[in-house]
Amino acid sequence: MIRNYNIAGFGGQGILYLGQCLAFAGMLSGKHSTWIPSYGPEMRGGTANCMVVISSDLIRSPLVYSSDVAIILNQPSLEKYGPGVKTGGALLYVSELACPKNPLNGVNLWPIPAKAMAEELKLPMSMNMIMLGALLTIDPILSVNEAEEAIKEITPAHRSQLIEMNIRALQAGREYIEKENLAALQPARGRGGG
Amino acid sequence: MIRNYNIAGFGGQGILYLGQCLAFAGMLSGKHSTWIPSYGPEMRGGTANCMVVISSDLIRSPLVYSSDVAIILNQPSLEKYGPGVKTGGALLYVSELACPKNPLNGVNLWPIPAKAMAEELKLPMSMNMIMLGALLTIDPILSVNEAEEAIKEITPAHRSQLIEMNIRALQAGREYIEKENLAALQPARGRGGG
Amino acid sequence: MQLVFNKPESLTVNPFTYCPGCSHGIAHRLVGEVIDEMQLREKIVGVSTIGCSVRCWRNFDFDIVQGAHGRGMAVATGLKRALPDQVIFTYQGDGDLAAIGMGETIHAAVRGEAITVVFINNAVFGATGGQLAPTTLPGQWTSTYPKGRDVSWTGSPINMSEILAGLPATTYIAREALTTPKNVLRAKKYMRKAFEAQTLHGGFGLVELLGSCPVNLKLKPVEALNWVEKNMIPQYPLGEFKDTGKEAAS
Amino acid sequence: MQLVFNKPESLTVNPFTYCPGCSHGIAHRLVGEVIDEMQLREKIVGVSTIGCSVRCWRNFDFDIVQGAHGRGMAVATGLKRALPDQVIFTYQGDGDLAAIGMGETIHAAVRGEAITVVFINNAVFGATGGQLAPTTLPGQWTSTYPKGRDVSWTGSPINMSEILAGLPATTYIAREALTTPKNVLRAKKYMRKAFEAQTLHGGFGLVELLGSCPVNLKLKPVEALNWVEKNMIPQYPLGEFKDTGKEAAS
Amino acid sequence: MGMVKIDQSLCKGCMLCVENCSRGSLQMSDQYNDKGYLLVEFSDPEAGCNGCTMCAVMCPDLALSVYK
Amino acid sequence: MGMVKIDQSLCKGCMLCVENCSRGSLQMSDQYNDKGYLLVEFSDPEAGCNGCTMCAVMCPDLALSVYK
Amino acid sequence: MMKGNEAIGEAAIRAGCRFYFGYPITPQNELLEYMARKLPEVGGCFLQSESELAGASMLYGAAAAGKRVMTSSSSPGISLMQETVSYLASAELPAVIVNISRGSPGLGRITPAQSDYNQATKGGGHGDYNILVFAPASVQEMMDLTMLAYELSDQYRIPAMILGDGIVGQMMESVVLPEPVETIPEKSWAACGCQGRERNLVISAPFTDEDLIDLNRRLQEKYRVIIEREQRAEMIHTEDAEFIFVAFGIVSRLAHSVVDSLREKGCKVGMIRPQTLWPFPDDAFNRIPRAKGVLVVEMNEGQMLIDVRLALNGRVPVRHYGRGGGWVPSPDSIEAEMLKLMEEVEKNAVSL
Amino acid sequence: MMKGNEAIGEAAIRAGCRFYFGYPITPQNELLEYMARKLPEVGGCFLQSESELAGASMLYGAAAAGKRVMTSSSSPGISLMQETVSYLASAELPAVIVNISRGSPGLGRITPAQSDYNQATKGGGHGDYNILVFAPASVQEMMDLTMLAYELSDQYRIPAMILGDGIVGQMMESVVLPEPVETIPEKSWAACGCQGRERNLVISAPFTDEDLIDLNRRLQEKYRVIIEREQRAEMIHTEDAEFIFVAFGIVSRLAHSVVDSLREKGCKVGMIRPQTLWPFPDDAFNRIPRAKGVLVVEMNEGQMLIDVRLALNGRVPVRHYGRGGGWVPSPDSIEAEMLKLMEEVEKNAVSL
Ligand SMILES: Cc1ncc(C[n+]2csc(CCOP(=O)(O)OP(=O)(O)O)c2C)c(N)n1
Ligand SMILES: Cc1ncc(C[n+]2csc(CCOP(=O)(O)OP(=O)(O)O)c2C)c(N)n1
Ligand code: SF4
Ligand code: SF4
Ligand code: SF4
Ligand code: SF4
Ligand code: SF4
Ligand code: SF4
Ligand SMILES: [Mg+2]
Ligand SMILES: [Mg+2]
Repeated sequence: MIRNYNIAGFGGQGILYLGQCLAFAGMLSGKHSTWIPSYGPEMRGGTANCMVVISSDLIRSPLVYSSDVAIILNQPSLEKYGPGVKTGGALLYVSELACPKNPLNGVNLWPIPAKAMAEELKLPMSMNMIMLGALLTIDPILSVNEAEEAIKEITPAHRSQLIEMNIRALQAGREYIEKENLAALQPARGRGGG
Repeated sequence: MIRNYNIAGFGGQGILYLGQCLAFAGMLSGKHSTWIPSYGPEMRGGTANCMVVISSDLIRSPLVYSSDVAIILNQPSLEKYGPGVKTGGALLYVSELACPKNPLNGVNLWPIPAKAMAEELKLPMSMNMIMLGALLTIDPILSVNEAEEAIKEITPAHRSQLIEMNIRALQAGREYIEKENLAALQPARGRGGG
Repeated sequence: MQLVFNKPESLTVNPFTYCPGCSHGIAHRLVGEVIDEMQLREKIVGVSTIGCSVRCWRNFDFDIVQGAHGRGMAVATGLKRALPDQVIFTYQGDGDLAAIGMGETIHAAVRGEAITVVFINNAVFGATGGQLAPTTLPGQWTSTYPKGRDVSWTGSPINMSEILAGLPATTYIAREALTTPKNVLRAKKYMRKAFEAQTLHGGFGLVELLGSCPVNLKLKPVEALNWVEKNMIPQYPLGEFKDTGKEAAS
Repeated sequence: MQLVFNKPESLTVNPFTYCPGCSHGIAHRLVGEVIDEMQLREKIVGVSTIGCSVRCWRNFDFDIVQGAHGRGMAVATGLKRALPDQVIFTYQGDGDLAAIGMGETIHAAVRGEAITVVFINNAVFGATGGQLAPTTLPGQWTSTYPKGRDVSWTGSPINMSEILAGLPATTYIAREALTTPKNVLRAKKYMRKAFEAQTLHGGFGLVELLGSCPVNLKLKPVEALNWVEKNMIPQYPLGEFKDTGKEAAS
Repeated sequence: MGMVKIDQSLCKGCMLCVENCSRGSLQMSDQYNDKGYLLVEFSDPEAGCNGCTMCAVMCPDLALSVYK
Repeated sequence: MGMVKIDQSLCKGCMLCVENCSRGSLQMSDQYNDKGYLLVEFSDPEAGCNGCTMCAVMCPDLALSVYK
Repeated sequence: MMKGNEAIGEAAIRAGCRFYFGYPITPQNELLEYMARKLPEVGGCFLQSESELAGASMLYGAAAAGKRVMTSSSSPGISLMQETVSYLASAELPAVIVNISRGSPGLGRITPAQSDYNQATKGGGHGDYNILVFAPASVQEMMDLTMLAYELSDQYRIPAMILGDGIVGQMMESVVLPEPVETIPEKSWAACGCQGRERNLVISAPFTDEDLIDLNRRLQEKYRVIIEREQRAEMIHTEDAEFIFVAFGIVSRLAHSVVDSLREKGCKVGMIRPQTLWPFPDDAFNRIPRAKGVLVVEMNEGQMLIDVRLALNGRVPVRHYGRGGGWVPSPDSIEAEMLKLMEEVEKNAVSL
Repeated sequence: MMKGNEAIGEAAIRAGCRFYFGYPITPQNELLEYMARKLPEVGGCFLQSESELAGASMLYGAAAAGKRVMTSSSSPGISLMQETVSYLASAELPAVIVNISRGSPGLGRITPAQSDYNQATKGGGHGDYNILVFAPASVQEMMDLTMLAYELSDQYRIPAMILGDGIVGQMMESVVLPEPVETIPEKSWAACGCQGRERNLVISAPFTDEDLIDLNRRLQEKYRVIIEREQRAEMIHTEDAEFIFVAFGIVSRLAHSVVDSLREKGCKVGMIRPQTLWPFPDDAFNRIPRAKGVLVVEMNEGQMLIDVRLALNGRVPVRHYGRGGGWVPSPDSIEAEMLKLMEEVEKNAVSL
């Protein structure tokens, strides 16, 4: 089992945190995982992205060249990372902020109205966790529980309020997929070891 | 024709200048010549020395390993450079300031009372030029005239007084050897190309 | 209706790449305006130094030389000695000018190099993510002293303008804050005088601009400027510290 | 008869390798005497820096660390932070402390490092043969400005003691000249206070000693000291510039 | 009477212009630009803008041109 | 009554001691040491030396020991 | 899970390092900031220096006092330290220096690169000296090689460098934390006050010409011992490999994935992964009995290539695949380069 | 007659250099002081900088203005310049840097040495860059190669280094003065005020990642051209030589005297004397048809040795004779080493 993820959006959307939760959850589930930011002068706004790999075997490359899954939180990122999703892979995107403009053949598209959902939760900064909750429901190589543990692990204890909010958003993402009764993702086909 | 010289004494005795006059004179006579100081923190007193090579052919090594001629202005230098004179070579030294303590076989010894001579000339700083005058009389591969030209060349014009004094001392060295009617030096035998 | 405010000629059309609310943008514009007004665009060479503003050559529309971190004034010295008839200025942050570049800064000022220095003091290393600068305030949070600057461990903030004004060969030294329109307009006046120290008096002119780095202060831009007003100005008093040109004239 | 003057314990038997009449010898002896009197020999670490005195470890009979040119105060900072209970001092020339080492000097003083600095100002780079130092006097001959220092080209001499005294975190700063027995004895008193700034007050202490480099002044030793009296002291006034220890005590 | 034009591609929504307009002629909009910044807008219902340029003086991104 | 001993191997003939002795108890000799330095000598015919140590205070080469 | 840069910091603390001096520069600030947070907690000293020069000299001072010390920077900052590195080597001071290097030359960019290999291994500073150079390829190795760096640095009194890049520095991976070092070896040579003993001197300026030549002789003897004993490399399928990658750091992981995929396709490929760059694992190149071709892959324009060619001395054809300035090879392109080499070698074999 | 250090200064002035910035250090002060005396006479600028770092950056500034410039130092000071050298290379600025190197590492001593070969030729600074490196062996060459350094430095927009040692720097020898350069090539890229043209940028920090990789590609292409065209070496009796010395700078003169004396004894020896160290004269090593053994003699612990081994790639046995730290080989000892090599090779030949 191996999953390569590209996660991308604007700076400030919690992209790196999303990736870290995912990678930590991978580790907590007993798998190998790596996380790497596209470090750069992101602090200046603009785009942010990171790469995550989760695998039952030792991970060779932490760099993701073509992804099994892309999680996209804005339009420029969709244009950049959409084409890199493997045939059979999944593209999750915030449907209010991004929309595929070109055909992406053989890729499973998962538009998620995370913006509206976040507003509904009154947690405008929680789109990232909604997307994560959705992801782990679509492709349950990890459980949402493990993601909750990961959130607790990486959030400083004195920010326990944040933990609770993040978990709520995570659940909202899970529920959205479950409620809509959307089919589970077919694991990506493509080169495994990449 | 090649001559390797070691010239040594105390800092302040004009050792480097002596060597430069010699090297310049060599050049003015149409030969090749090199000069090299033992650069170091000499300015702190202590010893000063330089190496000169004069040759009718291109000079390979400007470093003198064993010398055809050593010109010595103090006792420590005699002890250091005396043993390096080749068999058949010449060792000129200021007889009031240095005296060979160990046998120097096969070396022609030229004690020169340069200190007394300098005092007599009322030019206490001129031992170096006296030694040069003596040298060029003993081993006339260059003429004392060429040395005079060299002195004029390397002494700044505004110090013409110095030029004149140096030439007087040079002449005194020449006269000493001539007056004493000392035999001309046998050219050093030994490895030529060293 | 008439256009009463627009981009200066001496700036390119490239957008600034600074964070929202960053004072570098205002400072850049002032440089452009002063160079426009003094008609120096074709005879100026700017020295870009290392900090968030390292790629200011994207925005300044004139000749630029970008040198190593902290060596801005040495690069400017080389340029000015080579081009005595041109106008040379450096654009430097507090890390560049006062941390790694302290030696070059003091020595250029000691020599009284005929250069102009635009010095952006934002009390932090912006480019590298908010570490302690020599100008960081006591108690101020930085990523390398997350408990706040403890002056008994790291020393007190350095007031560069005061130190430089104390050196005999400097000509013009002033400090202003980019916090309010009034201050910004005064900053422009001072900046012009810092250039005139060079063009009229052949001397060393420096204008220190207190600005904000909202990202590393972890404040909204408006709050960040309030913070500068409230906290930086008491440590770094505003005004002209030296103006020997004036003295010479009067 | 009783021996009333002899070599201090803190010096080795090795002779000094300085030129005849060089002030480094006197300064070394004073260091030895002060360390003897304060009984610091076994708890001191000296930092030898680069200049004629680089091999002062031949003469100082205690632990010595020799660092790179100009970095004396940074080396001392590392030592002091590592050994807060020991006494750390640097011995630095004007080239080392004020030319290449300017940045380290200012920053160590800004931090108020608890170290002591023995600063030998002989107005020249001695070790390399008489080039311009930051402290060279206007008009003074040097091998790099054989027509004399032209302040319009190279700037004016730097008065380090005054600059350092102006920084908030320094504790003790004084200047004396090694020109007469009286001055030498006063220099020793100041040096002791510079050490006490560290040992009693945990602060930064510096004593600047005006000395002569007869060889590079091209003067006889006696004349060279007269030159220091006549020319250096007007530029570098003697006295104690700062003594916050005293203030704290009183 | 003044008027301010906003270059939406340059504005980063820092609010410095809004803060420094004494006439209340600038507000935050609910529009984002391509880079994800919330944009400011010139809405001057009471025609208070006098073209004083204070907003532009404080704008760090040269997003404003002022007409008078 | 004082007395000064000179370590001839250390003296460099700089004359600073001579210059600073108010009693005229030190003079240059005409002796050179091994390093070629002209040496100073303690000759105190009028026994003026009072052991004040001023000579030693100025000697840059620790060549003098003073007795009193 | 931990970031690579932080893993170095944690390992340093576990190795007993209590003194960190350094100046910010991307992409290694996480290390600096980790030390800033953690050292005070263990009674250590974190001091942000005014420059890399000052930081390196503070390191020099604290190392001279006998402490375990660290500084870190990235390419331009490391260049500024070269004089002091030469001093550290000549004063025989143990110290650990981290270079999370970046796209160069000049200011460059913070993209990953391996372009400081020559500087690290051949002496960027002046003189004939060497320092230990370690090349971690994972966050775990960031820790393990840092621990080793302290041990060997002390043992041989030689500075050591951890040479990484932004990818290994910024990535997170899970790690097994090494046991803290209990006792740090006594340093009888340290300059810390001479109570109860002869004085100690930590110097870089011998008194006589002969002393300096002797120092060099002693250094070279030490280096010979280190070269003999301390070479480290991971050998991957080298017993039967006909075509061999040589790669270090992050690139070795990309190449490893290509080894896997080519092996799957039945190609007899393998890899030598140097973990020490100095001493370079020359011996490893004597243990590739079936090698017909070697492909050096690095994120530079051919620096380790030199050492590989020297190790092989013409015995096996060597090709290079790499670029400088922040370029990262993709596994696909690495595979393509290897296939090209294979083809070339087979063709030549036929034509011979 | 002139001192080597002064000859460099005179040549620089004749090449049109009018800007010198530098900081004193032995054994190159004669150059600094020569420029101090002479530049004002020709309307040039001599400025003693507060440090080597500042001096190198002043050089950078004046070079960016399009002027012919010089700085000089000796080993530790050159180490301090490594960051800026990398900047010069990346900004593609012509500039001449002189290293009259000394016994190292650390502060070392002012004795002659060739221990900065690696630093000069393999990039002491960070990143994949090269600079031209010239190795004069006589005072005449101090002049001639300095003239050439300015020419090529301008032509290729690449920094150049004159690498000497205290012996060639301090010795006097007679010289033929080269003709002053009349016209210096226009520098359309210089930053000197943009009147009448588009603005010029002299920068070391490309805007995008791709720009930096492109810069590296461009630099490497330039380097390839230089390697092809600008190798220089003197070949001494190499046509028929069986045993060949390789030596540069002052050592080559000592070795040359040994060539003479061994030839007198009937031994077929010769010498390759690299005049450019970068580009290294690889081609010369293809023109030694009868070589059975090569002896590299250098005043270091084996630095040029690497380039010789790479050039020969195992074709001919290579031995090294050298030490660091200010050691100078005597002609006798060089001869003895060569005789040892000859014997060794002949013995092996028999045993094969
Ligand atoms: C030699 C070197 N050291 C460190 C850095 C990393 N660095 C880049 S900018 C900077 C400091 C920036 O602070 P400042 O000058 O205050 O500018 P700001 O970003 O705050 O405007 C540092 C340390 C570098 N590029 N080069
Ligand atoms: C990096 C470096 N640059 C230059 C030098 C050469 N150098 C040695 S000492 C010195 C200056 C000495 O002057 P100062 O500090 O005043 O000491 P003094 O000899 O006058 O006592 C210089 C430039 C060096 N050793 N290292
Ligand atoms: S980090 Fe700070 S200084 Fe840099 S661009 Fe952002 S706000 Fe401005
Ligand atoms: S050169 Fe000057 S400072 Fe150095 S030892 Fe001689 S007199 Fe003293
Ligand atoms: S010009 Fe003046 S009044 Fe008009 S919007 Fe701007 S600040 Fe407000
Ligand atoms: S000040 Fe400029 S960038 Fe900021 S919100 Fe107003 S227009 Fe936009
Ligand atoms: S002790 Fe005093 S009186 Fe005696 S010689 Fe010395 S200075 Fe003169
Ligand atoms: S002061 Fe000392 S060194 Fe100088 S002459 Fe007197 S005894 Fe000799
Ligand atoms: Mg700043
Ligand atoms: Mg001095």
